[in-house]
Amino acid sequence: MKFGVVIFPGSNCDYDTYYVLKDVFGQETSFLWHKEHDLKGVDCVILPGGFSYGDYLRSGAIAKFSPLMKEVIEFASKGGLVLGICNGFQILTELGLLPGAMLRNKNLKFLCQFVTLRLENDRTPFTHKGKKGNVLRIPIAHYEGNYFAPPEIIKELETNNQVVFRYSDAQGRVKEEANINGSLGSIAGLTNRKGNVMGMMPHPERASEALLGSQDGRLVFQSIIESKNI
Amino acid sequence: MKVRILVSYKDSVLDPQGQTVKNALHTLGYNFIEDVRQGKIFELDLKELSPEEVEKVIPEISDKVLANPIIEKFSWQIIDKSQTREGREKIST
Amino acid sequence: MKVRILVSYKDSVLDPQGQTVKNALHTLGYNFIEDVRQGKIFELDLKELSPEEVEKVIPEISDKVLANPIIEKFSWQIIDKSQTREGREKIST
Amino acid sequence: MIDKKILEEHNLTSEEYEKIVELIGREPNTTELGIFSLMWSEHCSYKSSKVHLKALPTTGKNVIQGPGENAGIIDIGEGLAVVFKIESHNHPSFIEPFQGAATGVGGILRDIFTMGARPIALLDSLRFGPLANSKNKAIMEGVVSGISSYGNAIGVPTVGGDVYFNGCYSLNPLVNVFCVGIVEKEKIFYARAEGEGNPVLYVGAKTGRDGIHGATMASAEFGEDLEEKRPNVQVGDPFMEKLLVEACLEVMAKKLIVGIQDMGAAGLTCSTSEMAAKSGTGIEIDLDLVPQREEGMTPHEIMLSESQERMLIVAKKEKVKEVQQIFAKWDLDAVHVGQVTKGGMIRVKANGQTVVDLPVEAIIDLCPVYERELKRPSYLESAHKSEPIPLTNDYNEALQKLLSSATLASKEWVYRQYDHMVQTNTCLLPGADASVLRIKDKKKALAITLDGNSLYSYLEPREGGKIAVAEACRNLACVGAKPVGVTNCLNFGNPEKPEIMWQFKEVVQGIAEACQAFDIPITGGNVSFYNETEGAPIYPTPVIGVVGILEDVSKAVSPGFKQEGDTIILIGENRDDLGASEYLKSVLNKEKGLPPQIDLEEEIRSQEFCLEAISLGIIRSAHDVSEGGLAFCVAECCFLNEQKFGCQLEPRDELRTDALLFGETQSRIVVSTQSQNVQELLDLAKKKKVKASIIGRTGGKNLVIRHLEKEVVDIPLEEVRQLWRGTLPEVFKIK
Ligand SMILES: Nc1ncnc2c1ncn2[C@@H]1O[C@H](COP(=O)(O)OP(=O)(O)O)[C@@H](O)[C@H]1O
Ligand SMILES: [Mg+2]
Repeated sequence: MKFGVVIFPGSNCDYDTYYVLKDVFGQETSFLWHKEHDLKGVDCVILPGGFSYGDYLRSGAIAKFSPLMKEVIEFASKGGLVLGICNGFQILTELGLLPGAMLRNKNLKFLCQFVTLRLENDRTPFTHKGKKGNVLRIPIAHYEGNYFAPPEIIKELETNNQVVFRYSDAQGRVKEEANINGSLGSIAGLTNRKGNVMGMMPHPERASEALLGSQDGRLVFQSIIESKNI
Repeated sequence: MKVRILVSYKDSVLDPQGQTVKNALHTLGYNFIEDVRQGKIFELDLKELSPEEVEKVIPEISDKVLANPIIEKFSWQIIDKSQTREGREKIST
Repeated sequence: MKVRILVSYKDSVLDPQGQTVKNALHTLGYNFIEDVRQGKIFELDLKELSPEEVEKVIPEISDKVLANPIIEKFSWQIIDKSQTREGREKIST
Repeated sequence: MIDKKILEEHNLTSEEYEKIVELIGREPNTTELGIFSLMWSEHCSYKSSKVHLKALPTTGKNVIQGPGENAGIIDIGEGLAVVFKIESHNHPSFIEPFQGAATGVGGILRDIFTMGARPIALLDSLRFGPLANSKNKAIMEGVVSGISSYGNAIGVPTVGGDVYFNGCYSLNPLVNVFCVGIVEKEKIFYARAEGEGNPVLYVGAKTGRDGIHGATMASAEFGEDLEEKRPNVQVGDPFMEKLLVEACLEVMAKKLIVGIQDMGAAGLTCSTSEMAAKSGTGIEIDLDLVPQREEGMTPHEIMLSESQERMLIVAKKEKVKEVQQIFAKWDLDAVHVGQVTKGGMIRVKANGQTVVDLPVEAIIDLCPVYERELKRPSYLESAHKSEPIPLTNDYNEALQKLLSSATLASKEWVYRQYDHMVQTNTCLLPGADASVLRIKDKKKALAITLDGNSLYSYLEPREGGKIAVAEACRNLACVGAKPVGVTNCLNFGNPEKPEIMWQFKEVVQGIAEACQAFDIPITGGNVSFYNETEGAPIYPTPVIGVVGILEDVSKAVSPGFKQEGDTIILIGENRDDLGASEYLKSVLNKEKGLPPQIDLEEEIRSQEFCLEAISLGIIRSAHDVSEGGLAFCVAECCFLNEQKFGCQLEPRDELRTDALLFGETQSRIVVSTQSQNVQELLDLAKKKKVKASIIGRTGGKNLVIRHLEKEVVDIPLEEVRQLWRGTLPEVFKIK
């Protein structure tokens, strides 16, 4: 599997993601500079976390105009795998590759902490190594992660089984107290209709090594790596 | 010329920032304030454009860049001094 | 009644947000835009107040709560329908 | 004509002015006077503190760079070095909490990456007035979000810090920010302007009328004229800084430049003259070429502007194009504004005219140095006078009060606003005694901590200085790390007052003594004087930052108990040390008494014991006893275990119960261990000549303490944990 990690000028989880793919999983991984038009023949594009353009306007609002995004849209439309993590998720919604938008966290503060998530859909290329109902412990770190979409879109997401992760308590119960940032439907991650584009607010690259306190994020990368078999 | 673009959440979207401001004002005793909505404002300095150009370009910029149409609405005005005075604009120093 | 308060950085203060937006607009080819300043806007719904009360209370609120007078300035206007039309306000949908 | 009033505005005395005239052989023009005003200000010149700072040990076999550069550097082996420094941003944070704190973060980051190092961690030491006052609350809220906005955006994790509350900080909050970076030894860069004819490049944000006289502001008390000083606050642009970090590290890694310096306090003035001074050269620049944000700026304004996110680079002559290409890739301009010259002069042109023509030496090296008057303050006598401390009969209540005092309550509300995990190196998250950061692909790790109890320093400055160092090192020992270098931020009142100067001298002596005992060098620091508003000074507040090395990252120990049924052992001795304690302060409302006296030999033995026990793998948790005493320490060990069990303690000391529970005797560490390791641990203690006593066992739903045959504390753990965790969120609840 060949991975490409996109670097925007303000990306700051680019190297973290690269390190996990390359050094922890031993995958062929390259950086993709946002100003270029070359996806270097990768099989999976990752839009990493960070503050792509400082995020002064809205997270991801300016990154969507980066030259490379043309190629990413085309790649996605042909079924290529695209994963957006945190700011990457925000960019995917701005690009229209995923529905909805992000509001500020309900407590109006940046939140950095481990959260628990319930895996809702184990039939995506990003999660097929897990089982529906699995509870994952993965950190979040964002200010604008409060997922919003109009009711009809939410309904569609549910009907099509596009919701992949929801914030839950440690037992996997989805409830308002566990919905840390106020997201509609407690949505923490979702795919597009076709299932080849996923966005998630939690950072799986921060939970892929025992030393960092959790390895639950490996599920996502392992699934992608083995996705050719599904 | 100067154009002012106002971007704010659609009425159907909750505005916790506005709520927080309202509560802060109530705590200070300004109870006659019934609601607060918070938004963003952009003041653009432009080369002189024709009215038609402005009509075209400002909504375009707003839709594409300044506002996210899923959650936000925008409105805009050309600012000229006389109107501003009418609007009872005051600059604190 | 409705009052709109605009809060933005004083002219001498760096406005990184406005700069970033300007750069983005230039990249997109909107080169006729010479400057962008970004600010905040608060729309207040109030109980009906006398003009004198408004004159007193709005600057007070702005100074105390909405703006930090050290780096920000504010301006305000009473919004009424007719003026808004005059101001060529447009709501996108 | 330069008159008294003008000198006053420039914070210069008439003697200082005469010296300037003598040094340059003529009267300075106003731009030049402005330059002297800044460079000879307390903030830039250390004119009052220099004589005392000499006492600090600054050398050692691993010191690559001691005080004097942008940051200190310590060799950590395997070709790597750690670069670190602490800075205060107190005055700006009072005036504009959000931007003041944010730009403080921006400034210290530049100090680190100008040395060629990638910043890997930030820590923040914060001091506020009581939160019952809404102004203090707003300051704290603004400061924390300011730090978070800058550090998070730029992608450097804020991994720790401390927060104390005291009335003395009400109109004088302290915001000290500590940054750590890592660099390969042969890639270290210095602020040098070498090579006659080498081009001087300006990069980063445009120059505006920001913070003109910021350094002079930090060198004067706040009085009635506060309002006028207000416009000196700048707005930070972390996105710009992120671009600068990446671009600067790239040109440094490619060895395209000779030297680099950030433009912080005193902006262009400071960067040009310091770079030239260090290389024995001169610099010539043309202000017409300097990118400007506003029209009509005078040379004076451009030279003194403190606009953020700017760097000055001396490039290799033949590499200018390449440097500019790299900056362009990051959407930045690198503007050629001047060159390095021979002969030690700073020469500035504007509109074709020479507006500054000064010898570098006069600006930097020949600045006056003062040995100010010292006087032991009179408050000490009454504060030390012993008076009976009333015994309480409800220790449950006393402990609950302590736990929910803002100083001791959980700081999760603060650190969860900070991205403390970005860069994926943080192995021990905030909440532990020290933060542990792995170094990717290496076995060893860094441990970092900050400390400084100003109540101790107020009541006995020398002891306070010693304890600050000792406690910071103890925090490192608790996670298993050995200290390798120290930086310090000394926050004091007005040095022109003999009492303040005495406090300063005493604290510095204490720090020096402790560093000598631990045999660790001080590689730099920062002095912040004039922390007074309308004549009321803060308590003397030394903040000590220590960096340590953990030889094997997999052995890091955290403070939380690990399993029910483990044995709890106290290292060190409980004594009757209630003076200057948090208990006296927050439960009995007294800030009095003598702080605990520290025996540095005993301290070192305790720490060495702890380190060895951790490397042998025979302890499961370790937490030092500090503010709040033994009872609070043990409560925290319970709170920090994820299974939420309690413990039962029965210490056997013949002591007043309040002193046993809440006294702050130094050199104590609470550890827990499995029963099969108890004997080995006790044997090791004997060998290391430290006192170790079994004081209890983990488990149960309650926190229970028996003393002198009585159950003195018995409370449901979950209840007090909620109290401890909930205190700050309750204060800042969105209503
Ligand atoms: N301002 C802050 N920023 C980040 N972390 C903080 C801050 N204040 C406290 N913490 C974290 O909370 C924990 C407890 O702090 P403190 O009580 O000062 O510890 P100690 O007394 O052991 O030094 C530490 O892990 C510290 O890093
Ligand atoms: Mg500690």
